[in-house]
Order: sequence, then structure tokens, then C-alpha cells
Amino acid sequence: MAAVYSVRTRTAASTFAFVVALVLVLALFAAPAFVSRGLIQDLFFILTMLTLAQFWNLLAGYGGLVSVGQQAFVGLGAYALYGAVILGGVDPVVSILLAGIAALILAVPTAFFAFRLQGAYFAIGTWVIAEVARLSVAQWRSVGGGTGTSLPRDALKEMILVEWIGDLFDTRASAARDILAYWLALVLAVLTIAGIYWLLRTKRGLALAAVRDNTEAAKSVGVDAGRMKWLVFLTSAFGTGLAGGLIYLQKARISPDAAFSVVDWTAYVIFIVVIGGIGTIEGPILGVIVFFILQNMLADYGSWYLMVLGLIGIVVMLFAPRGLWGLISEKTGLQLFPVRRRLVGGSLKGREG
Amino acid sequence: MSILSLHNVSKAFGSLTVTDDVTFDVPDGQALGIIGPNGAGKSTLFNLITGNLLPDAGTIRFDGRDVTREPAMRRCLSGVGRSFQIPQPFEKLTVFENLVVAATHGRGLSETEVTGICAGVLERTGLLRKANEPAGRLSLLERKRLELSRAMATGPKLLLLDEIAGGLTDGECKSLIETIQGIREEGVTIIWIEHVLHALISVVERLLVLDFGKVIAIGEPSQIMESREVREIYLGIDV
Amino acid sequence: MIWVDTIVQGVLLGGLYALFAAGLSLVFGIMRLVNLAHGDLIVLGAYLILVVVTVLGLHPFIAVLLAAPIMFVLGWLLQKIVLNRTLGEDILPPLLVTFGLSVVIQNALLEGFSADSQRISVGALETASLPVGPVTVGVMPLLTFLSAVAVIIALNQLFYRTAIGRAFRATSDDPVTASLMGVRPDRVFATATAIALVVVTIAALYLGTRANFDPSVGPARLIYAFEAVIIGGLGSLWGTLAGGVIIGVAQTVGAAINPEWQILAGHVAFLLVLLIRPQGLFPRGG
Amino acid sequence: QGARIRIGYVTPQSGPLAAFAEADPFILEGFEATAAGANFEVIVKDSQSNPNRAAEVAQELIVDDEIDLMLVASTPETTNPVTTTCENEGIPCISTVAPWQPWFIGQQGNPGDPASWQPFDYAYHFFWGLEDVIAVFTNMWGQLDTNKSVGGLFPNDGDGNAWGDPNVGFPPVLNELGYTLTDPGRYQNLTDDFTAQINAFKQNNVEIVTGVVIPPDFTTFWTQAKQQGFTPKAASIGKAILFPQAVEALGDTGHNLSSEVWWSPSHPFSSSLNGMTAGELAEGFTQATGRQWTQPIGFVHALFEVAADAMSRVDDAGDPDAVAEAIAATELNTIVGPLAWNGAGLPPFAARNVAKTPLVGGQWRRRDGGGYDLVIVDNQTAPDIPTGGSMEAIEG
Amino acid sequence: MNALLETRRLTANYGDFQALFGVDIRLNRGETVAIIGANGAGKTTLMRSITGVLKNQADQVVHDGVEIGHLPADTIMKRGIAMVPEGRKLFPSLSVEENLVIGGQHKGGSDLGDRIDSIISRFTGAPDPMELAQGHDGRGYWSLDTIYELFPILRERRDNPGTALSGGQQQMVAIGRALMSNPDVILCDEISLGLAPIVIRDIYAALPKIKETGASVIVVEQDIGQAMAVADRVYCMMEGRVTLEGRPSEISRDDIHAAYFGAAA
Ligand SMILES: Nc1ncnc2c1ncn2[C@@H]1O[C@H](COP(=O)(O)OP(=O)(O)OP(=O)(O)O)[C@@H](O)[C@H]1O
Ligand SMILES: Nc1ncnc2c1ncn2[C@@H]1O[C@H](COP(=O)(O)OP(=O)(O)OP(=O)(O)O)[C@@H](O)[C@H]1O
Ligand SMILES: [Mg+2]
Ligand SMILES: [Mg+2]
Repeated sequence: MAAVYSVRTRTAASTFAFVVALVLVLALFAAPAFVSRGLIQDLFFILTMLTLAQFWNLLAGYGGLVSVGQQAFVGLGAYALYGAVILGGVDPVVSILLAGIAALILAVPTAFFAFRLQGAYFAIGTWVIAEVARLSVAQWRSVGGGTGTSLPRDALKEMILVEWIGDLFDTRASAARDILAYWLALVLAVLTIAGIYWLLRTKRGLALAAVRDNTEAAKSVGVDAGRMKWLVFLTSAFGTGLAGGLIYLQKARISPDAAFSVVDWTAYVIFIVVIGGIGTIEGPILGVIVFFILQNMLADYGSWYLMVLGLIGIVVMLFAPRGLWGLISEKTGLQLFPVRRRLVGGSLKGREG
Repeated sequence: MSILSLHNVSKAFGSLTVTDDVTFDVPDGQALGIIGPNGAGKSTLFNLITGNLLPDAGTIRFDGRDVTREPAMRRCLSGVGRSFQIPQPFEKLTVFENLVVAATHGRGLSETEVTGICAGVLERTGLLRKANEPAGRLSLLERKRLELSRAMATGPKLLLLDEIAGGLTDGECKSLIETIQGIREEGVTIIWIEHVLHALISVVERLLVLDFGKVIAIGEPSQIMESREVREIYLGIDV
Repeated sequence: MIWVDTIVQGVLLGGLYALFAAGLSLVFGIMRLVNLAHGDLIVLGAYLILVVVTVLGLHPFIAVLLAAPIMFVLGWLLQKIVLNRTLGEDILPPLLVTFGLSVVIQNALLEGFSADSQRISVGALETASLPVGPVTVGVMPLLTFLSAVAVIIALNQLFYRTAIGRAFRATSDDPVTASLMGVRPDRVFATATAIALVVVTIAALYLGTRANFDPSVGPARLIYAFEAVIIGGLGSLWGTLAGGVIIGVAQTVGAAINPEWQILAGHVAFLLVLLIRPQGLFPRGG
Repeated sequence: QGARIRIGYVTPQSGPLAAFAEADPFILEGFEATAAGANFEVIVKDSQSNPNRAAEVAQELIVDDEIDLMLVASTPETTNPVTTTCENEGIPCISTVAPWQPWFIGQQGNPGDPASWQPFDYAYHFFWGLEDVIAVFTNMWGQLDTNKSVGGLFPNDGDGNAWGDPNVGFPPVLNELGYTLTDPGRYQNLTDDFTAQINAFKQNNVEIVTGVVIPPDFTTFWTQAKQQGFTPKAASIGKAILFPQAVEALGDTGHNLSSEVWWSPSHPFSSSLNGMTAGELAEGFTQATGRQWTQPIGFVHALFEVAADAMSRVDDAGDPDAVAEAIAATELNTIVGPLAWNGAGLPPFAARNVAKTPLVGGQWRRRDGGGYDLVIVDNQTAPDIPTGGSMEAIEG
Repeated sequence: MNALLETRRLTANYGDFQALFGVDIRLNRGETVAIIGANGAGKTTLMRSITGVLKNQADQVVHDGVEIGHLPADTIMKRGIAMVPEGRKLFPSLSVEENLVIGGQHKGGSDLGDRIDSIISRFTGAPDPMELAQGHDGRGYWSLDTIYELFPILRERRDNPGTALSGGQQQMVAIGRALMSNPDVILCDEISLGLAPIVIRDIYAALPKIKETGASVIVVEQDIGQAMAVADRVYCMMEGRVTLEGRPSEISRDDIHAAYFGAAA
């Protein structure tokens, strides 16, 4: 007699989106074969910023942890990579993993400290920690101290896969390195989005949403809100560290002021997430594209560019606080990454929620 | 054997003592009703039992363990389920998802294992029609029913209900009583705060009266209702 | 001897930081607004004073009297038109909007005044000093510190002795109930920001006379100002002074050990205080 | 000929370093007006004084604009990321306005390990080095009667670390020349208090202060020093007092501060592009903009001189190796002096990539009626360049 | 006869959640009206709508013949409608005396901000706060002295922080604070909540004195007996609707129970 129920998450739009995404990712993988190197570099920039934005969004949009200190993880990740390559002679590609791990290690004491703080205090606390990290790394003489340093050219030349890619596409080593970095960025971005989407579809993702809606009630139904915070913070730090390592692998030059820049690695990232739409996976994707277009259109106008960027940020926050994707999904109800679980079956047969 | 026992528990907000040296036991499987005027400290008592608030003094034991300092989430896992007097749904989640959170985390089960449980609870509480509706769009009565459903979904040994019968029609009230009776028969211990006395009395075996944070009477419902003191303090209306 | 000097200079430096922080503290204390543009507003104030000094040929100390009302109106409009819309539970809107504002102010100044270093000159006063016991103390740093104390006394008087201060505190406690008392929270907030910008103008005078400034120097000091506010405790103006002094002394003592540690020592002092007292040293009503 | 040669030029047009780029439009106009200039298309990109941005625009120039040659100027913060990018991309690059040590060593993986240093294949730099500035400074100090006790202000940045370096910086040379150096340590830029340094200097009876300081920090230091009763006989400072506006910001206390002079209107050189003398170029700038001349003007101009000269000697501008070879073979008399990458005056590791230009010493002198003039007071390092006076001690 | 204060088909929402569904109540001059109802019935929401804390359509609330539903809370207060909020809501940063003073600090549209807005309104066509607040100058019987006379204990505790008082004393401060503006209408939301019967008696003893000075009163109560005792008329609310209206003498206990709980006893 017991009715049979099941849960459905997919929608027609999401199935379509999934197919499109799959095709898009395959196309992006194949891109180096038929697009210019300039485009590959632009795509690299877009993909790494997208990764950073997704992780910040996970932190702030899903975890409610508004951090202004993500540059700590970018910078530390990047420096870990340089340390491993320069001092340890490790292959740069392998060192990217070390970048993530270094960021993760920094994240543990940071979280211990920052979780004692709330709201604005948390934001400023993370910022100060990032400053401390910057100033400390600036004392690390063997990777150049405050001067910064470059990746040794030998290490770049001997990087794994580069030769193979060079042969494959018949290009110079520098272009082959770009392609390798681009592929790594693509893998990282796809894994990030897939991973976050997966997380949101698990019971932990649901708990995250519950904590965001009502922390007291969430605790009362057995959700470990504290552990959710740790999970989100550490995951973001790890991913941000990986992205940081990759970004500076591609740049091949580092300095503390650049690698720990609050403007480049946190403010712009916040801008991307907010413009696109915080608390959605689609938002940062849209945001990074808008950001990239703005930068390309206006970057040659120097201070005017930055003024326009600042004004757009203000206007969006004031008049469309849920971002561009918020506007779109409000109008159309569109969701490319649905997480809503709909109960079907039993007496609900055929009914849609 | 008592599943819950409070011993000299006190709680104050600043200068206001809201729970004043409260001591009582609840035997396993019993249903206890709590009554008392507004502001007597009933909901606060619940918050102390669930761990949403920590007491200033005294000890709370649940299921044979001292849980006085345990966080709410741990207590939920060991079997304390509750409803909030002012409904606290996860507004952006659907009704069904509200229950899924409770069932997966409250019982430590996986998502696939709880679909049936959640649907079953919704069937019992009559919220099934609304299963896929965001909880933020529910009316007050539906929210109260969601509170009950979500508490049930955590699979509690002890269920704390805070004013869930207010504003129901006769028929609705009857079916609510049946639902709660049903839960009791499954062996769940129940503590129920309610102003709708006839509903309360038709379920509970014992009644506890709270006034100014103090337990002023505890015992058989009929006896309690007879006592002049209670009538005066609680009902307010001279009968 | 050197240690006495180090600490005295640290305290005076703390006065500068407290002055940077006082306006921030007022705004943060009343409406929990994290104003990332505060440092740039100080720089804006410095340019305003500079313009008044150059155009009208006034002494900087007199020019402040002219600049302050302009900044007051600016603050009022800024809060009323822009920032009031960002207030609420969520800290992200104020963060992003004031960051946007910071970028806009910096680049507008860059367009207007170029990246050249500027300085507001107070003539011989710049290098004047007084022997105080075993140490010599610069007159300007001393004036900075005394101004910080004066500003904090004045703000405290305003806060605890006047009708507007009552409205500040009431609105800070509970804007909804305050509106039931005939207080309009958005106006109270606008007034608070306006007053904060008057304090900013005073801070700008000392920023502009102490060293060179250009459109980009604002954010570097912002973090010290925030630290001073947070160390001091939400809403405590004397706490803000104490916070500034703690950071100032930590910096000079750190530097005396090794200049490498100067700025780091300030941050570490901040982290240590927060580790021990997350709510700050003297939180209001806490 | 057909297609014009494409040159990328990265420069800090906005941000804190913008003063370095202030003459760019003037120089570029001048360059385009010359006969050689017509063969070139110059694509200018703003680094926004941000090293990240500098690397990005360098990439853009190489990949999107497909430039044949990169030019870059003004501080290691701009030159190093751009040069590194070019080297990795195999695009020839000429850079200037950064002492060669922070430029060369600063781009090595491990600056602390000379054995690991490697020369560049495509990157060429012309400017002076620390050995020159040390010689100029000590020559100037030699004109005064001092106790030879020097205090150093070296920040933890590209310049400061190079100047203060115990192997290639000031310390070993000063030691050799009989000076004692008080170096309290690397401070961070934008420090608000220099009490620690002042106390250390006072304690060691320092009479000479030197360092490479950003302008706001020097103002802070100098003002505090005066307030705390510390006045050295000489203060020879790099970077901070490069531009007249920065000296004016010091009010009256800028008088007789000394600094290295890499270029001035009285340098006896002229342009290979249009024959202008140094004096004429400076005058032209003042007429065009109404502003006082500054030192980068000559070097930015020279950058284009070298570019035009090298490119005139290659057949295929699109062949990076040929272009690099042509640059290496340069022998040109420019507005900043004779230039050749012949290794003169350089250690072997840098010989291939660096060409040195002459350096002399100057002092800022208060002008009657306001403003300051830079007067050359020591030319022992480059006797061709005439002096305008001799070194004077700072009065307390 | 014109009502002093009236709500017409008043609705209110909290986000997606509708809390009031077309509530009509009226208060005549000199009257005391009680509003009763179970927890969550919408009583406080009704008070918040009248006082402008929640925004409404202009015509949903009418005071003295003027539509005020759209006005901000401070303008409504300056028209002479004061509120003793649920839970007392004293300002913890203010002393007892300051809590009282702030209640009378702004009366009638007279502060600088209002004057500026009034001038601006001439150009923008926005409502003129000075005009809207006219007709109530806030002068009258109540002052610090008369309030200390009414609640003598407050004079002794005048310098204490408001929150250091007992619940009953806090309630006195909240009432005094509302009286300081000498309102025409005073709204009291659950002033007996959490107080001992003897304290409740003290507080209700002040009601006649308040009425004497010309104020009309709305009390929100869950204590039905108390409500019946003081009110000229009673409204009972349930689930955001008025389910019963009448004079205390005319309503039976069963009526109340039905209206109150929905189910018969
Ligand atoms: N977090 C808190 N801070 C301060 N005071 C509180 C807090 N929570 C409750 N109180 C006060 O404690 C007292 C008891 O509240 P509680 O909610 O426990 O009463 P209750 O018996 O559940 O009343 P009701 O029947 O109205 O639900 C009330 O006076 C209330 O104002
Ligand atoms: N800020 C809010 N956001 C969302 N819902 C709210 C809010 N305030 C009240 N509600 C809901 O509106 C409904 C009416 O609440 P209201 O406070 O008006 O009731 P009340 O009759 O005053 O109850 P009580 O006797 O408990 O004071 C309740 O269901 C409540 O949960
Ligand atoms: Mg309750
Ligand atoms: Mg209420």
C-alpha cells in the first residue's frame, strides 16, 4: 500500500544546459588547435578568474563567510609553487598541487582565528591575516623578498608535457606553455564548477542552504553548522591556492605586492561574483564574462576604466543586488544548475512543484 | 526509567530570571503538557532542553547522559526533536527539502534513504500537496505543520512541540491530535506546550505549570485543572 | 632612553592612526557600516585643503575651517543618497559599494590632480620640536595627538551630552524603535557620516602635512584605522584612541627591534588583541 | 618596405609611478615626427604602476598585437615583469630607467645564489648600476668634511634590496672606502614612522644619509629627523627626490639634498634621431607642457633612438633573433650618451645584456622666488658632463 | 462620526508571507480599544502597520481624516501617534531619563531635517513632512516631572541604564517614553507580558490618568481578562483577520474562545 516516491532534480533546461556545457567543454579542450594564442591567453585569464570567483562565491554566497583575504591563498599558493620549483627543483606542474596544499595549511590557523569573528570583523580579520602573510613572505629572501623573482627558464623549458604539446600543435615552447596552462585552467575550472555543483546536490549542500536560511533551526535538526563552515573555508582555500599557483606559473614572475594584491585577487573577484549574481553557480560565469568584456573595452582608458568599473559595481549592488543572473532567472525562471529536489510519485504523480 | 531529567536548572537574561531552579523528570514514552501564562518561560525551557540556549546553572540529562553543555546539533542526533513556537522554516528550501535536511542530518542517513521517510511524514501531517513549494510561501498554519513535520523527520525519541494547535478549526484540531497520538504510540516521548487546553489534555498524561520561570505544579491533568491557583494564574478569566 | 623615545613616538603615531580611525569608528559604531572608502575620503579631504590653500592662499589650519563644511555636506549626501541603501544584515553591499567608491575617488583624483606627490605646507611648524623630558617631540606630531584627543573628547560630548548624540545611540541600538520616537534613521545616519567627514578633514590636514600624498595613498592607512576601531571595541571612541596607540607603539617597538617588523608588529598586535578579546577592549554596553 | 615595424611600449602612465611617464606623449610625438619614426607603429600600454598589469599588457602586445620589439621603462616594478615576459616569449626587449642590478638579478630565480644566474637571450637594458651611484655618492661626500659614518635607508623592495645587498650593493663598497654603514634593516614602503632609524643613526653619529626611498617615505623621514633634532651633513637619496615636485613637497628643507643625476639639460649629448641637444629637448618639453624638465625625458627618448637604430640594421624585423643580434651590436651616440652592449664596466654575468650610461651627482638648490633647481656638483665619474657648482653641506 | 484612527482593508506582508488580510478597526476619540488574539494572530503586525514601521497603501490607515498609510514612522509619530512596543524595546545605550527624553525630543515637524525636506518637497512634489505633521505640537500635560509623578520609582532610577531595571519598571519607562510626546493616540503592545499580576495592576492603574490627559488608547493583550476590564470595545484577531468585535459586556466567553482559538472548548 505504501506509495512509491522518488526525487527529481533535473529539468528540461538543465538537461539541455548539460549537453551544451559538455559540447562547450570539449570545444574548449580542442580550442588550441584552431584559435589564436591571444584568445587562449584570454581564455586562461577568464578561466582562472572564474575559478577564484566560484570559490569566493562558495565561501560568501553559500557559506555566508565574507572574506576579504582570499589573496592570502592566491599569494601563498603561488609562492609555494615558486619555492618548490626554485629551491626544491620540483616540476612546475606538479608544484601546483603543492600550491593548493600550502594554501590549505595556511587556512587552518586562519580559520581558527577568523571563526572567532563575525560579519564585518571576519572580513577585516581575514584581510589583516592576508597582510601578515604578504609581509611575512616579503621577508623570504631566497625567493626574492620584497623584490620578487622569476621562474627559472630551465624549469619552464623542461616542464612536463610542454614538448609534447609543442610537437602536437607545432608551436614554439612559449605557446605550448600557454596551452598547457590553459588546459590546466580548464580542468581546474570544470572540476571546480562540477565539484561545487556536486556539493550542493549532496546533503551537505542542502545543509549549507539551511544554515544560510536559519542557523538556529539548522542546528536543531542536527546540522553541524560549525563543520560546514570549516568545510567551505578549507575547500575554498585549497582551490584558491591551486588557482594562485597556476596563475603565477603562467605569469612566470612574482612579487609579494602582486601576488597578495587585495584588488586583483579579492576585489575584482567580489566584483565578478556580485555583478553576475551571488549565491548561484551561473552568476560568477556570467560575471567573469562581463568583467572580461569591460576590461577589454576600457582598459586603455586608464583611470576612466577603473572609475567606470567602480561605478558599475555600485550601481549593480544598489539596484540589482542579486546580480545579472538574478535578473535573468527572475524573469525566465531559468536554472542551468538546478539543485532543487522535487518529490514525485505517490499521490503527487504527474504534479510539478 | 526517565528519558529526560532536569535538575535545578536556571537561566536569566540580564536581570530577568526566566527559568528559575526547575527540576522535573519525564519517564520514557510519556506525554507531558506544559502550560503557563505568556512569558512564563516555557519556550525558554525548550531552548534549554534542545541546547539552543545553555543554562546558567543546573544539569540536564537525556537518555542517561549528561547533556547540559552539549550543542543543539549533537542533542538532535541523539534524539531530541523540536518545533519552534515562531516557525523557523528554511524559507528558500521547499517543504520536502526542509524535511530532507532534518532526516539526513538528524538521523545520519543518506539522501536516498530518507525520501520515503520524508514523504511518509508529509502524508501524515497533510503537507504532501505542498511538498515542492518553497517554505517561505506557506501560510502560518502550514508553517506550524511544517515545524511538526520537520521535527518528526529527525526521528526523535523525545519530541518537543511548542504551540502547534493555535488557530485550527475543530476538524483540523482533531486530526492533529490523532497525529500526535500516533507518534506517541510509536514510543516517542512528547513534551507539548499548548494554550489550547482541550487538545492538550486529550493527549498528555501529566501537566506541568510554569509561572515566572518556576514550576508551580506538576501532576495529573484533571487535578491540575482543578487547582484554583492554576485557574487564576493561567486562564486569567474568572470562571 | 631610546625605549622611552620609541614609546613616546609610538604614542604620537597612535594619535595619527586614531585620528584616521575616529570617523570610521563613529560610522561603524552607529550603523555597522564598513567603509572601505574612508582612506580615500581622507585623501580627498587633503586635496580639498590643498586647493583651498593654493587658491585662496590661506594657512592650512584656516583652510580646514573652510573645507570641513564642504566635507560635511558631501558626507551627508553620500550617506543619504548612496550608503543608506546598503545598510542591513548583509555586510556585502556596503563592502562592495564603498570599495567601488574608493576606486572612483582614487581615479577621479588621479584625473584631476595627476599622480604627483603633493604636500600641504605649514612652514616652520613642520620641523619645529619641543624638548619634553629626555626626548624631543615634534610639534606637528604632538598637535596631531592632541587633535586626536580633542576630536575624541568632542565626539564623546556630542555622543553623550546632546540630543543628536542621544538619537545616534538610540538609532544604533534599534533603528525601528528609534523611528517610533520621531527619529528618522536615514537622517541620523546621514548626520553621522557628515560629522565623520568633518573628522576626516582634520585627519586629512595631518596626513597632508606629515608626508607627501597622492591619490593612491588612502587604502594603505585604512587597514590601521580599522584595526584601531576593532581593537578599541565597537562604538567606543576612547577605545579607538587606545587602539590607535596600541598599533602605533607596536609599530615603533617592532621597528626598534628590526625595521622589517614594523608594520607586521602592528598587525600582530591587532591579531593578539582579538585573539584574547574578540569583542575588542572596550565595547560599548558590552 | 611596406608594413611598418610594430613596437610595443609599456609604461606606468597612471598610478603612483605616473611621474616617470609624464613626458611620454611629448617624446612619442617627437619620435613620430622624425624621418625614422615614420617606419614605426608604436603601441603604448599603461601598466597602471601594477606589476601584474605590466605582465598582462606585455603578453597582449606580444600575442595580440604581434609586435616585433618591446620597449619598457621606469622602475623594476615595470621593467622586470615585461622583460621576463619577453624573454619567455622570445621577443626582443629594450628596457631602461632601472639600475641594472635590480633589473638583472631581480629576474633571476634565486637572487641569493649567483651561481644560478643566467644571461638573457632577448632582453637588453641600458642604465647605470649601483657601483656608479655608489661612486657618485662617495665622490660627493668626499667633497665634504665628515666622519665617514653613513646611515642607510633601504626598503624591502626591488631597489632597496639591491642597494642594501651585502654582496653587490652599498655595504661592501662603503666598507672598502673606509665608511661605516649603519643599516637598521629593510622597512616596508609607506611606513609612517622612522624613529627607529633616526635613533640608530643618532646613536652611531651618522653624518651622511643615503638610500633609495619612495617620495612619501622620505618626506616622513626627513621631517621626523628634523623634529627629532637629527640633521646630517649630506643626504644623498635615490628615487625620492628625482622629481622637482617631490623636493618642493619638502618645503624649505629640500635645500642641498643630493641625488644621482642620470640626465640633465646640460649633458653634452644630442639625439641620433633629430639632432636635438639635451638642452633643446628639455626646453621643448617645458614649452610643450609648461612643466619643469625631469630626468626620465632623456632616457625615454633614447629608448626610441636605440629601437630605430637597431631596426635599421635588420632585414627582417619579424625575426627576433636577428633583432636581438642587432641590438647587441648597437654602437650609438644618444641623448643620454654613447651606448654599446660591450660589457664595459660590468661583471661577466651581466656583460651581454647591459649597457651602462654615465652618472654624475647633483644637489637641489632653492631658487629665489620658489622652486628648486638640480645643480650638478660632482663629475668625477664622467668628466665630460660639466658641473654647475660644488657640494655644500646641509645646514642644521 | 469620524473615527480618530481607522484601518481600511489593511494588509501586510513579510516577504512572501502575508500576515494581515484586510483588517478593519477603528478607534474613536477618547476610547480605549483592546485587541486580543493568540500568538501570531497578527496583532503586533497591525501595530507596526499603523505606526509606519511597515509600509502600506496611503488609504489603508487614516488618522484624523488624513491618509497616513504610506508615511514613514517618524512623521506618523510627529502627528501624535505614539507606541509602546512589544517587548518594551528600551535603548540599552541610554539611561532611564534619556530614554524618556528621547520620546519627547521630536514632536511636530520641527527639526532641521524636516525643514530642509519641507523646502525640497516644494521643488520635487514629495510629501511635505512639516505639513503632514502639522496639527500636533507635542505640548501638553506630560513632561519628565509628570511622568516621574506617575511612576515615582523611575525618578530614583533615572541615571541607571534602561536595561538594568526590572521588567515592570522597564515597562513604565516604555510607557513614559511614549507619553513624552503628548500623543493623541497611544498604542500599547502587550504591556503586561511577563509581568507579575501585582505589577500589571500598577501599570494598568496608570491608564485612567493617561486617558484623562486626552489620549485615546489601543491595547494589545493576550490576557483576555485584563483586556475586557479596561476596554470600551474589543477586537479579536486570528490568522491575520478580525474574527470578533464588540463591547466586553456583549461578548460571551465561548465567543471569545471560538474567535481566539478557532476550536470550541
Ligand atoms: N533571547 C532573549 N533575550 C532576552 N529576553 C528573552 C529572550 N528570550 C526570551 N526572553 C524573555 O524571557 C521571558 C520568557 O520568554 P519565553 O519565550 O520563554 O516565554 P513563553 O512562556 O514561551 O511565552 P509565550 O507563551 O508567549 O510563548 C519573556 O519575558 C521574554 O521576553
Ligand atoms: N519580521 C517578520 N518576518 C516574517 N514573519 C513575521 C515577522 N514578524 C512576524 N511575522 C509573522 O507574522 C505573523 C503575525 O505575527 P505578529 O507578531 O503580528 O503576531 P502577534 O499577534 O503580535 O503575536 P504575539 O502574541 O506572539 O505577539 C506570525 O506568523 C509571525 O510569525
Ligand atoms: Mg513560548
Ligand atoms: Mg505581538
